[in-house]
Amino acid sequence: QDDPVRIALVVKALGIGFFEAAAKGAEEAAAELGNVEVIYTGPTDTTAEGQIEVINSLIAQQVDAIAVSANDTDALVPALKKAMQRGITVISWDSGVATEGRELHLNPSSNPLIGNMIIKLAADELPEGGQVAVLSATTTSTNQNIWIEEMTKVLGDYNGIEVVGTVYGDDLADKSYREATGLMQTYPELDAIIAPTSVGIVAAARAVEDAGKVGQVNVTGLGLPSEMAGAIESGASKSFAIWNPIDLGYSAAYLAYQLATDAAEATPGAEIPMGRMGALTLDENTEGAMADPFVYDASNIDAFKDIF
Amino acid sequence: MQPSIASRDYAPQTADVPVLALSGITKSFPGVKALDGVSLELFPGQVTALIGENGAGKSTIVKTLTGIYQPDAGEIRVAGKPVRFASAQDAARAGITAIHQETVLFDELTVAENIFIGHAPRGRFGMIDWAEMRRRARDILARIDAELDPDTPLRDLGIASKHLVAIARALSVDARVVVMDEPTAALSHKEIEELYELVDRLKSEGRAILFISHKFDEIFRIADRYTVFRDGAHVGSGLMADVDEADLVRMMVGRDVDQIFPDRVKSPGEEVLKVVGYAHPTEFDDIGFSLRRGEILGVYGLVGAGRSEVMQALFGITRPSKGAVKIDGAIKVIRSPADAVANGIVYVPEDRGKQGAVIGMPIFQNVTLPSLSQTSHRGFLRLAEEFALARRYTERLDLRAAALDQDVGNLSGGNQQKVVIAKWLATQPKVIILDEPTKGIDIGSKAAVHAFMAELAAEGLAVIMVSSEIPEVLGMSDRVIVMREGLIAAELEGDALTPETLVRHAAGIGEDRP
Amino acid sequence: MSDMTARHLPDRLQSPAARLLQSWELLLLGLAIAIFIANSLASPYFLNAWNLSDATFNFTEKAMIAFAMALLIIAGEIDLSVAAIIALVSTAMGAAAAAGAGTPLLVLIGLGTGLACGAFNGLLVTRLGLPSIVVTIGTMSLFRGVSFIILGDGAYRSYPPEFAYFGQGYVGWVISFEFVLFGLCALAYYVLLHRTNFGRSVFAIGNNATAAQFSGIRVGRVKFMLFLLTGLMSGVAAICLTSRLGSTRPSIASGWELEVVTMVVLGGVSILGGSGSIPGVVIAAFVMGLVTFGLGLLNVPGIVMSIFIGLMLISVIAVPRLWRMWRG
Amino acid sequence: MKRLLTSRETMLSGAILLLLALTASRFPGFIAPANLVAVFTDTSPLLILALGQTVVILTRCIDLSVAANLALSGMVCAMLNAAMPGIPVALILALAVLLGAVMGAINGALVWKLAIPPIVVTLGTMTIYRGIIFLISDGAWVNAHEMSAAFTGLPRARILGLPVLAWFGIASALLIWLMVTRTPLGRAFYAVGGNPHAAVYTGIDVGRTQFWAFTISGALAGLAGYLWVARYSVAYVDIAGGFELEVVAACVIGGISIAGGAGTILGTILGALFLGIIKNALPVVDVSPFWQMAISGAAIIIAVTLNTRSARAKGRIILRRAQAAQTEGAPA
Ligand SMILES: Nc1ncnc2c1ncn2[C@@H]1O[C@H](COP(=O)(O)OP(=O)(O)OP(=O)(O)O)[C@@H](O)[C@H]1O
Ligand SMILES: Nc1ncnc2c1ncn2[C@@H]1O[C@H](COP(=O)(O)OP(=O)(O)OP(=O)(O)O)[C@@H](O)[C@H]1O
Ligand SMILES: [Mg+2]
Ligand SMILES: [Mg+2]
Repeated sequence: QDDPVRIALVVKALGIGFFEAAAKGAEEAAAELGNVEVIYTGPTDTTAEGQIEVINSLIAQQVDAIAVSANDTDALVPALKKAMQRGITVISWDSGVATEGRELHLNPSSNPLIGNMIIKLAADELPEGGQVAVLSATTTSTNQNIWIEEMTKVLGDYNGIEVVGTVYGDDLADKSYREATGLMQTYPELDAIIAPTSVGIVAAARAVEDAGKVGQVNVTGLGLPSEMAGAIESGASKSFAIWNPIDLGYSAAYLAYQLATDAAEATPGAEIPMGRMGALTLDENTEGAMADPFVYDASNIDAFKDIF
Repeated sequence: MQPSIASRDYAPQTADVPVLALSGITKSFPGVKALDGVSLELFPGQVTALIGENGAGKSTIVKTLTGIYQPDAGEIRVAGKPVRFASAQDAARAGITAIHQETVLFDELTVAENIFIGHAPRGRFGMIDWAEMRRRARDILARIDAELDPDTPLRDLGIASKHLVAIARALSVDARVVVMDEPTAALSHKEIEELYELVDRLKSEGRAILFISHKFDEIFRIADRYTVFRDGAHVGSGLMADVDEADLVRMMVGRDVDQIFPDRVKSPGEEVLKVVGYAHPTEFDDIGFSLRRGEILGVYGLVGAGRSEVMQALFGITRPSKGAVKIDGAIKVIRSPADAVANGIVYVPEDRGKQGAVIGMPIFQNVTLPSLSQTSHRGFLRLAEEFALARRYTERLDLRAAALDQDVGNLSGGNQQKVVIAKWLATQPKVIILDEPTKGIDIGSKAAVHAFMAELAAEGLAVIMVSSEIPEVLGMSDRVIVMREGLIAAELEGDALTPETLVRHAAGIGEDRP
Repeated sequence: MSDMTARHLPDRLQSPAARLLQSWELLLLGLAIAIFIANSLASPYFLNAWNLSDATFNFTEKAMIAFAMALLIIAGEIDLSVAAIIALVSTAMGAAAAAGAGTPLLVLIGLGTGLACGAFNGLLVTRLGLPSIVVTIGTMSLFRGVSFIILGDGAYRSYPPEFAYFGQGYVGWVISFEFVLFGLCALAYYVLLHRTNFGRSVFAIGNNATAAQFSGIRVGRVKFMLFLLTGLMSGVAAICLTSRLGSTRPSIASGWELEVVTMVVLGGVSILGGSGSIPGVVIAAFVMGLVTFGLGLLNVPGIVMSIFIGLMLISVIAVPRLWRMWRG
Repeated sequence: MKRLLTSRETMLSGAILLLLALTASRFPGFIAPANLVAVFTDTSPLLILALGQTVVILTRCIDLSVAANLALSGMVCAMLNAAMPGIPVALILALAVLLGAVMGAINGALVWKLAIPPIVVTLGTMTIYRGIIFLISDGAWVNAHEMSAAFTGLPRARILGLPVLAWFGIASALLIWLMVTRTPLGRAFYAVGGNPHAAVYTGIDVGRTQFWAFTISGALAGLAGYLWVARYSVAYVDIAGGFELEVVAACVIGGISIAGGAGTILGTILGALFLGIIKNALPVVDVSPFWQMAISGAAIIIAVTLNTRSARAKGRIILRRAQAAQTEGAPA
């Protein structure tokens, strides 16, 4: 038997439920492909410097492919370029890096779709219109920034919805909580908080419960069923969306394998198979979207909360 | 609750059985044997004076019998029973209390707390009873006639008041043995008289008192017995009635006093330093004097008279608010010690450990520290030159050390002092200021320092010597300035230089002990 | 010993060679070699010139700051704002680059900003007499805070192509520019600390600042210079790091201050001041680099590596003391 | 009277009132009682840690491991609750305090018995304690739905209109204040930090006193660990990352001298409130969150400058006229 194909799944930080689920998906892909070893790794805090150290040690181990969800669009580029020079396949997934730092980028969903989805979830509960605010992750997270941008573009489609402010919880539970509390004070008429981050949405739901504003302020955005089950139950959140991180990890690993084994090439317009998830079509930026986000609410949360 | 001091009476005990007896006590520090098999006995209702030169080991025995140091060998007996003190609190529980030579006080705490820390009165749940503590503090302060508010933070007090607090602290324990290590050093005349009364009162209550002082008038005034230490050894003890001052001095020093100072030919040269109208907002005022080449100027005063402060201002440590310094006739501005050294003024400080030697650095680096520009080349060190320079001056001072790269911290006090002096001589200064140059150094080194001072003066260096020891001042100086409370009280020369005049001007009183 | 009555004082009790044999640095070197051997046994990828070269990036920038920090700590002060200085310097350079500045100008701006930050710390400590640990906890928030004010959620990424050389360039074969710079800095700081008058006064101040002042050393001035040097080296590190990352965000280099201090203390510099050496810090840098790289090759998470570093930090001081207590 | 007016505490209270007034002028709702309660509640974990840190700093030490201690205690509580939801919360709370105290005691023992400088000890244990969280949790988060309602409910339950979290803050402050002012150990903290040399003369064991300071700091960190995890209903490796310096900053702003032996518990409370109010006010007034860091940095520098200025020694008083002038100023 040949040496296994070693695929490194580099995440923003170890220990985040979302990424743990993605790792499960990657293992699933590995099992399906056979003779694939998945190295699940990442820094312990969400810094670019930490990811670079991890990437350097992966280069040294001469892994076959690196699939990274980046803490910083630009800062990883030099390290990833070096990896590609040493013959390593590099793709980004979830949170992307600049085009020159990777062969392709796998978006969990299309950015316009997500941008539309998060505002729609809020608007659907507000037929009369109302005030919404955004609680994001760090000021530097690539994907959050893009989604908020996309959301702003389609804002006109939702009558009477006004985005009153954007704050940053830095993906820290305590800071997100405090920012959410601040939002409710600053805007007493606030109707919804949109948190397109799994840490922020949980903290915001907590803050709403503690402020006794369940029913008045609806928390929505992107979150994990396992972490949001409580908030749905209490009513702090009516619904939220997420793509399946297991599918995402599965697809990332599958794509990395295709490129590493030269079974496919990442060129604009290419269609690269990703097993049970179908195929990824690359646009002119060699980016592609995996699937539509899926909406969770009281009707289906119990089926998913123990899965991811 | 502990009864306050007057409530218990020890008088019934017979006076010839010691209440506290130490025997064969030995205590060594790295490089020094501070105590070598000494013994000491204290009797109820009597004052025992402990006499000895600086560094004789007096404070060390005090720390041993109050549980701060544990002796290497020897035995302590309280009322005949052998005891071991693991901490100061053990000793206090055995009824031994002390006014230590160093101020053992806490600036951030109040007067009342400073008196009671470690044995504060407790109320409910073992909590400190502040009201009771204040009340008792007020009582004790009243007993020693100290007009202090128990709630004043200690940092707001002057040195004399702090000393009263230290005395009050010692009295806050119901003690059968009260130790006083140079208690009068920082007190004024009136306060000293009050202390004497207090000692008499304690005596009459049957307490045993150990009284340490360098002042013979005090010792003859209040002591019943004496014990003399020399170089960490016990050299004699007995009843005060059986000895006179000369006997005690002989025991202390081991030879006749007037022999220890070198003979000097006085031949002052031209004026090198002139100080005019030096003043500081809180420390000193109107200081003026001049100094000539080859001269030794003594500066005498009681502790706290402000001598060190004037000298440190001359050396650029503190900045005077008024006044001028002329060196060789030209006005110089001295803003830092570096300026002073550049202008040929150097200062051997009183506090050797903190300000003199850089402990932790080798001898040769200490010596060359202010002279690096001489031994280095364009800012780069040249070790060979450094060793040569250091050797030149340390050998001249007869430094006793194992090697030049030894840490100065391992040297004895006297040898550390030599390193500091060597450091300054290496800069080839014009004026050298020595602040208490023989404080706490042994007799051999002391004589060497004196001889050396004479030698320096003979070579044309101008010397200022700050000293609290009258024999030293008289034996070494050509001229003496006496300071009192930050002012110059007198400038004395020739026949006017007698112990009586010095003391009179220093204390600001008309008459001295008969 | 002090009772010896020799009139001629020998220079040294022990030859320099004997002293070296008992030194901390040698012990640390032994540790470094042991880790090196352990790494080469544990991972087949370790003994590879390119990999080792890559590994040096894990410590070169921090070590450059550590050299200046070592002097500062030896002098009895500390600077916790170094990582924040990196952020501010990087932001200043980013802004200049965005305005079209060329590489030489960027370097000047970087060094200048570093010096200015160091001067600010130095003035607060030496002029106002404030404790450096508190001052630099304050400036640590202040400097990075200014960087956040300027950049907000943005990033600077338009650096000129030549600028990439500092963090990504190679002088020859596997020898990176950063590594060469690290070596030169090590040499320069070795000479400065151990071979010059200035270095001597740093030791004197750290052992006893009062006595040093009483010996005619301009204590305030020396300390101020040390803060300047630390600021300057943070500037140098910021240039390298920014060049290596190719972009600037305000969160750059967060948490580095404690890693730098750890490196210095591991190198045998007494946190209480007065002793330490540059070779010690150099070896400590290698030790930390080797440990993190070696464990990284085994895909051990960074936080587990930090347990090793924390244990080393305590045990290098504790073990000798325990040993002495146990024997005596 | 004059002393009261110029004291650090009065100045700091003035600064806090000014801050509140400024905030209220932009956003009146901020000083509504309910919101002030919320602000105080939010500040309580910082306050609890700062109280412990105060005790440590008073003894001339520093504890950089408090945040890591908090995180580890919190994680243990959360994992325990997730694994065995039946364990009563009171028991978990006691365990958190105990665990924190043990971690503090380890710091203290290293300082006391091996005389390792406190900053080195706690720099080391800070990384070690954090690392242990990763080892025991495998890096995984413990989330709200894994915790029992009792576990997450305690800090937010209200007694007399105040959340229990705030009560814990108040109780800790009272307890530490009582200890520091009314017990021999508390006074020993001042003695040891103010003049360690002299402390020996009064029979105080310097090392042992420092050991207790670390243990108390650790116990409070453990308590804060449970409260934090329960309040935010989440536990992971990085919670309260970098919080140790904020805690030190609160002490410093409150006038606790980093050189030891000086400062009051009231000062610490005000220092923590000052930082807490800034943190809570910035999001509601229209100051960009990006200013927050710079503002708290500037506040630290200004506070320490003022504190050090007022504490600066003015030189000895030898001259009679200077002495007279001084006794006039001080109350007799
Ligand atoms: N902690 C210490 N470490 C090292 N040496 C010490 C220590 N304490 C005292 N010594 C040394 O022990 C000797 C005796 O000192 P001690 O303080 O007992 O003298 P003393 O008789 O009280 O002098 P003085 O009259 O100046 O107070 C001196 O040589 C001193 O330097
Ligand atoms: N106000 C004070 N508070 C605390 N300690 C003091 C104070 N004044 C003096 N001391 C300490 O007491 C000791 C002796 O004091 P001082 O320096 O005044 O003695 P001195 O040098 O003999 O007097 P002079 O000022 O005449 O030189 C020194 O160690 C000094 O630090
Ligand atoms: Mg003495
Ligand atoms: Mg003096």
